[in-house]
Amino acid sequence: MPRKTLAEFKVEHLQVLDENGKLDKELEPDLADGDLLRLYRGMVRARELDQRMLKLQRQGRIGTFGPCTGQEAPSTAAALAMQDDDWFVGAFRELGGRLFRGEPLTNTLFYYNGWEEGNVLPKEVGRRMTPLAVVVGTQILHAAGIGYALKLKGEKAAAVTFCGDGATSEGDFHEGLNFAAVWQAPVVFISQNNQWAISIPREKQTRSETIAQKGIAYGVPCIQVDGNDALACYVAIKEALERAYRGEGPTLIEAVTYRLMMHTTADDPTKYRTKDQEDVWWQKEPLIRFQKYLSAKGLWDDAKEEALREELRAEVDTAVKEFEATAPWPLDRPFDHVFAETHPSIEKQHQEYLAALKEESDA
Amino acid sequence: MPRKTLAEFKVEHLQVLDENGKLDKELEPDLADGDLLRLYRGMVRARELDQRMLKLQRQGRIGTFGPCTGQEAPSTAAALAMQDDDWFVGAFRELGGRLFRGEPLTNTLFYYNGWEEGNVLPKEVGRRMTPLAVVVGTQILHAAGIGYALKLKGEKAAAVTFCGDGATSEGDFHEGLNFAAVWQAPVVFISQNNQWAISIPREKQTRSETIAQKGIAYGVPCIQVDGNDALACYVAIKEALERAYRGEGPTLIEAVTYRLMMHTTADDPTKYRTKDQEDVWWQKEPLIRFQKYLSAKGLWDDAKEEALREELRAEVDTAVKEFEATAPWPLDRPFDHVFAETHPSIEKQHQEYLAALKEESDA
Amino acid sequence: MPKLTMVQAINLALKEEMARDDRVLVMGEDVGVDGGVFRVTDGLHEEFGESRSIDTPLAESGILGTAIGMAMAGLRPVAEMQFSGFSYLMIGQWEGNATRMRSRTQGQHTCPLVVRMPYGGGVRALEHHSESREATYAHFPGGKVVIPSGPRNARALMLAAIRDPDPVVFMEPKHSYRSFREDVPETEEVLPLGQAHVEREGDDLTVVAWGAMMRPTIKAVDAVAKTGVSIELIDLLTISPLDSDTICRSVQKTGRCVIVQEAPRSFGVASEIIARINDEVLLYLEAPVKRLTGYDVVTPYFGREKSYIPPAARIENGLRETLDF
Amino acid sequence: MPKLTMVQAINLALKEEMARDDRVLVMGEDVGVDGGVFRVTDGLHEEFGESRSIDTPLAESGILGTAIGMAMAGLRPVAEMQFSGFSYLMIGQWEGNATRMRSRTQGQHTCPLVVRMPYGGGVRALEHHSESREATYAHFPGGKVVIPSGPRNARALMLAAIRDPDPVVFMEPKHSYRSFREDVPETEEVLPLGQAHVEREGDDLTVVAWGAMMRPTIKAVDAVAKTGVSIELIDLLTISPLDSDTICRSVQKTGRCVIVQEAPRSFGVASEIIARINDEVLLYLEAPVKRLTGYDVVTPYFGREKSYIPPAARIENGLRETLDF
Ligand SMILES: Cc1ncc(C[n+]2csc(CCOP(=O)(O)OP(=O)(O)O)c2C)c(N)n1
Ligand SMILES: Cc1ncc(C[n+]2csc(CCOP(=O)(O)OP(=O)(O)O)c2C)c(N)n1
Ligand SMILES: [Mg+2]
Ligand SMILES: [Mg+2]
Repeated sequence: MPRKTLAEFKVEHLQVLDENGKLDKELEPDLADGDLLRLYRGMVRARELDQRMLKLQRQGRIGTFGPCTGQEAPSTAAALAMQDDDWFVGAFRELGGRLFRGEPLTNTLFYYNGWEEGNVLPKEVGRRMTPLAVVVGTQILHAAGIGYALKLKGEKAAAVTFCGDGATSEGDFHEGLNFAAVWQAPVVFISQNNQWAISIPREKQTRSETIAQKGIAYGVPCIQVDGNDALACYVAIKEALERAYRGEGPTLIEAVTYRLMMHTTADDPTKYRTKDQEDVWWQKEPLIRFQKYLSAKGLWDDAKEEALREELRAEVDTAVKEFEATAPWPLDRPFDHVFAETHPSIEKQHQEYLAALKEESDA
Repeated sequence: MPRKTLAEFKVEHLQVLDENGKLDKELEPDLADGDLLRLYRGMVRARELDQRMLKLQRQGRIGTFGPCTGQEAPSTAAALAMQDDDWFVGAFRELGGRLFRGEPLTNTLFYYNGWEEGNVLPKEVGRRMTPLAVVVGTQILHAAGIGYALKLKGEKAAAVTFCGDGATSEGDFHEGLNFAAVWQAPVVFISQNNQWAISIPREKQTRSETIAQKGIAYGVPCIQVDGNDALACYVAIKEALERAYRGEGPTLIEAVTYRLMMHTTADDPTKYRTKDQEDVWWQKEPLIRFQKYLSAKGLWDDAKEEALREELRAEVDTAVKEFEATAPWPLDRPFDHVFAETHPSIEKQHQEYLAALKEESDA
Repeated sequence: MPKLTMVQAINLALKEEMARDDRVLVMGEDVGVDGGVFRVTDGLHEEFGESRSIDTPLAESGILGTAIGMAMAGLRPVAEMQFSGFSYLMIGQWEGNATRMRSRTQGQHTCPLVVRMPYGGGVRALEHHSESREATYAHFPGGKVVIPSGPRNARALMLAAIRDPDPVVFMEPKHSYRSFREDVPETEEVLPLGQAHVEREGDDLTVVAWGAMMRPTIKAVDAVAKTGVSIELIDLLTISPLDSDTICRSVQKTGRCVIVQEAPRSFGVASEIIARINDEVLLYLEAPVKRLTGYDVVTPYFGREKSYIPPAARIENGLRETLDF
Repeated sequence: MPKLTMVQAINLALKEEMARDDRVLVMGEDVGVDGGVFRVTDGLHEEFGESRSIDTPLAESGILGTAIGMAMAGLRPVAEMQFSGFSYLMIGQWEGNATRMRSRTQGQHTCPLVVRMPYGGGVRALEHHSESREATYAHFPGGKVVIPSGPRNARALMLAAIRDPDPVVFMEPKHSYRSFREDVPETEEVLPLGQAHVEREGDDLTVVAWGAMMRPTIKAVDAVAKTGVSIELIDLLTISPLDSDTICRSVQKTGRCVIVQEAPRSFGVASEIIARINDEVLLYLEAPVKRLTGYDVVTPYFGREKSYIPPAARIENGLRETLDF
């Protein structure tokens, strides 16, 4: 009895639309023109808001924020592929998907201005969308739990959750995939591998050749996709969702992309990476190739592009105006939501706080 | 460009000596007769102490403890394969290996009698052996850190760490393998897959076909061995150690074995598993087949077996007597090792405690 | 009224609530088929099936993290930490998410869940199986911390905890799991969270205890009361948010107070109680408040554990000293 | 003497100690090439190489857990938690191993390591980046908790922390990272752990503060002192083990005390200080000890954070109230 092989595994890569806009016809998803246009519009909308936020931040009109430029494809494609009843469980670089699901532009502005207001969504939007997850990786477990609940209730719905490449190093990533796998819960795990976790490059984060293969540790089907290719993202996510709806459990998707900007506005990438690397990835960013694809299909031209950009910039303008015209909630709001009902000892502090504020403003 | 395969992996299984004592000559390690006899003796020694402890526990002479019967092979084989300068970083089912490394029998008795005395080892033994790790999985990270230190200092030594199958679900397992892999630290990770984590069977613990394949998630070489086959354990561990010494980083070894007794003496396995399953595994336990192997080699016979058992039982007797004749350290010992130097506020409590004890004993 | 142990009483509460509300489920290591290492979830598996009595993988952050997801999605999970000594592995999820989801989303998403955990010493268990760290959880805003002291209030508080719209750490004094029985009413009894209970009324001295410390404290109080002293004994029941009104009202009346705490002394719950007394009724104090507590040492192994937890004799001495001050 | 910010002063201490002792290394997320998100480890990578300024994967339990292994194997790791708000993920390793290894093995294995973590509010940061939870760490026996308040003591305490044979949580008030400079002596200066510092001597009132609260407190103290009041101001420096002697001696003299704490009020460090005063010098008190603290609410986002942290004006009012009591 020699060493015998017990099990074999492989990891596949999927690309539908390459960085030059060249399409693999066989793999092209069957999407209506309207959906393709919505997908593009969704990505551009996120880009426009993102870039405007960068300006606002530099002008001191909002606080520190983490741009999503270059990473529009995975979450926007997910939002397109998802049903209303699926849960969107994001990390913090899914602006495209959040907006696509109906989150108002103003929420992001409020949020990054340090207001809890930014987390309060219109009811229908917030119902199955979780707030930004700042503690890296923790949301992955929430998605597994949500998946369990959906399955228990017999709903034909799934949870779609996102995390970065860095997040895959956290224990919660491991526990989340393992729980979901054991439960065969309807969850789609999408790791946006943007090559960096602040200053830590992918090679220092983990020694595995791919992030995708981490699924093997849990018996979870896994695939790597070109994360700047919205069509590939869509195909893989749709497939994973169908599997989830059929009761066949979770999938891990690695979306290979790149963080084109700084980690957050407090970060200076020149400390740790080259302009050259950034330039290479600017060539591969997701919008240009999608625009080429739409043009080749006869769905797009320069005039349409210009009109879209203008329209979206105006929308962002309006949102910024609305944001800046909005009076924040009162200072004592944090006392309202410690618990569903307040407690005498907390209410006492509340009154003390209000009295102190008054005294200070009188002084 | 169709879906293209990025990477392929396989997981191998190794068995040298099957449950009937049949040997695969080609895979047989090149061990001196003396080493084979030491290995066998080490396993039997652990079995004898373990079984005696069960009796002591039932008689109320020690507290709750977790037997190791049936799992003697992996840790004893590891101890044989290791150098003195390698670190032994166990969980709590490595009695064989601990004793083989020189831990006195009395330590285990002290320990399970609720005395810190049980963790104080002869200097040479304790130098590179960590105490039992009760919080499941935490020791895995210590091994990765120790591995880093060995590498930094340029020592040709490794850390060998153990954990259960259940422990592989903890975040610390994941983080430990990932850190060691990124660092290419000299660490051998051995998961004793004994099929159960208290009442949770292996299938409910994780959906992966093997524990071994979890190494793929970190780019760590991995193998599954018959964990009741001391020769297979030895071969795989030796190979992993050599790899570690050569600077080629960590290895994950899954040793498939079985927890033949209860989880701890506080546990009742009839609640959750069948006698039939236990019986099947009693047929595969590690001592009998090794005895057959030694006999076939002309190294062993019934008389030798009897003599060995008698000798070891006498040794255990002596240890039990010594244990029961030992006066525990004074009650206030825990004040001595809070910090290297005490602090006035702690010393004050110390005096208060002594005064209270005195008052209570006077009353 | 049946006489139940605390294990049986908590089991009863879980059973009642799972029968009444199908959103409720239990989850954790060994809580299903095995019925829990202390048998607290015994029989739930048979009665409610494995999907509502979930044997999870061995991962504490995983247990709480998925429970949070379930709670957000409309379930009411009761998650077990096998021992409180392993609960530190889930503090990231507790502090980062369970206790914040309501305020983070201003009530749009909430985390109605219970984390049960046996805590405390006195059962001759291994390292990490004997700590008492309620203060750790009490300091995190947005989560409640509840500790019953006997079978009857354990059942009534568990019902309240499950129905509470906010996350609750429910710490079960394992020393009291089976050491005595109490009548537990057949009909539903629910105690409000956030309120202490006056176990004995009295005028000369206020004594505050909770959890497993209640039994030796009652013993000490009764012994001292026999000498003609009138003692008011308060059982905290909820550690956070803390019912300072009941304590301070009592101390205002008695002028003297002793607090009995199993945990290490410093930065514990007793300190907060003293601070509340200081805030509200300092001028009524006729003696320093006395803390009878564990010590600031690493919890000893069980061979040396006993006298580190305030025994009745030590409590009795403490009461007398404070009375004589 | 060069004028340094606290960031520079801690950086100096790390550099000095790494040069002096080649067992010392820094590790954590972004501490290497990037020099740390606050630049505290800037230049160490260039000077000592990547093997002693380790850019780790993103995993807090992993960072502390491996640091423990390194410490047991003879190194002296200084591990960074990027923000204290993420340190909860390593509490399992802290409580379960770092703080216990010495007592567990009776000194045979030890954990001489430092966990650095920026804490506290006031820098307009995102959620989870502004908490002050020193009490959480202070309640675990076997570990020390140190908080500097300025560049000079930060450098001297960091040297002491690295040389300490036991594990130390070193909490850095990020609000004070760059907000002011101090002279830091060129020659080595080491402050003992476990000792508070009397920043101002006085007879009428004792004020206790630590970390980022020292600056507004000094402002308030100076304002009130101008009116002819003699105030003793104590800077804790070490939170645990707590130097109650210095505090109690002072309160014995002054009879009045105000404590300023950034953290939520309940179960915080101020409560323990009040308890120590109660234990030792209650009878000297002429007024209740006043706690000026954060509130028992989830730390607000930065848009509403400012007035939740005691501002100088509020402290000044508190001092006057206590003096007028
Ligand atoms: C638990 C935790 N540790 C550290 C941080 C600080 N931090 C914020 S984002 C980040 C890097 C995240 O990297 P990755 O997961 O790849 O996501 P990306 O930022 O690249 O989208 C770090 C270290 C955090 N927020 N949470
Ligand atoms: C972190 C943690 N959680 C829970 C426990 C309680 N517990 C002790 S051993 C054990 C099962 C361990 O299973 P496995 O890792 O397979 O090791 P085995 O006992 O089978 O050797 C559990 C749940 C613990 N000690 N530590
Ligand atoms: Mg990234
Ligand atoms: Mg096992």
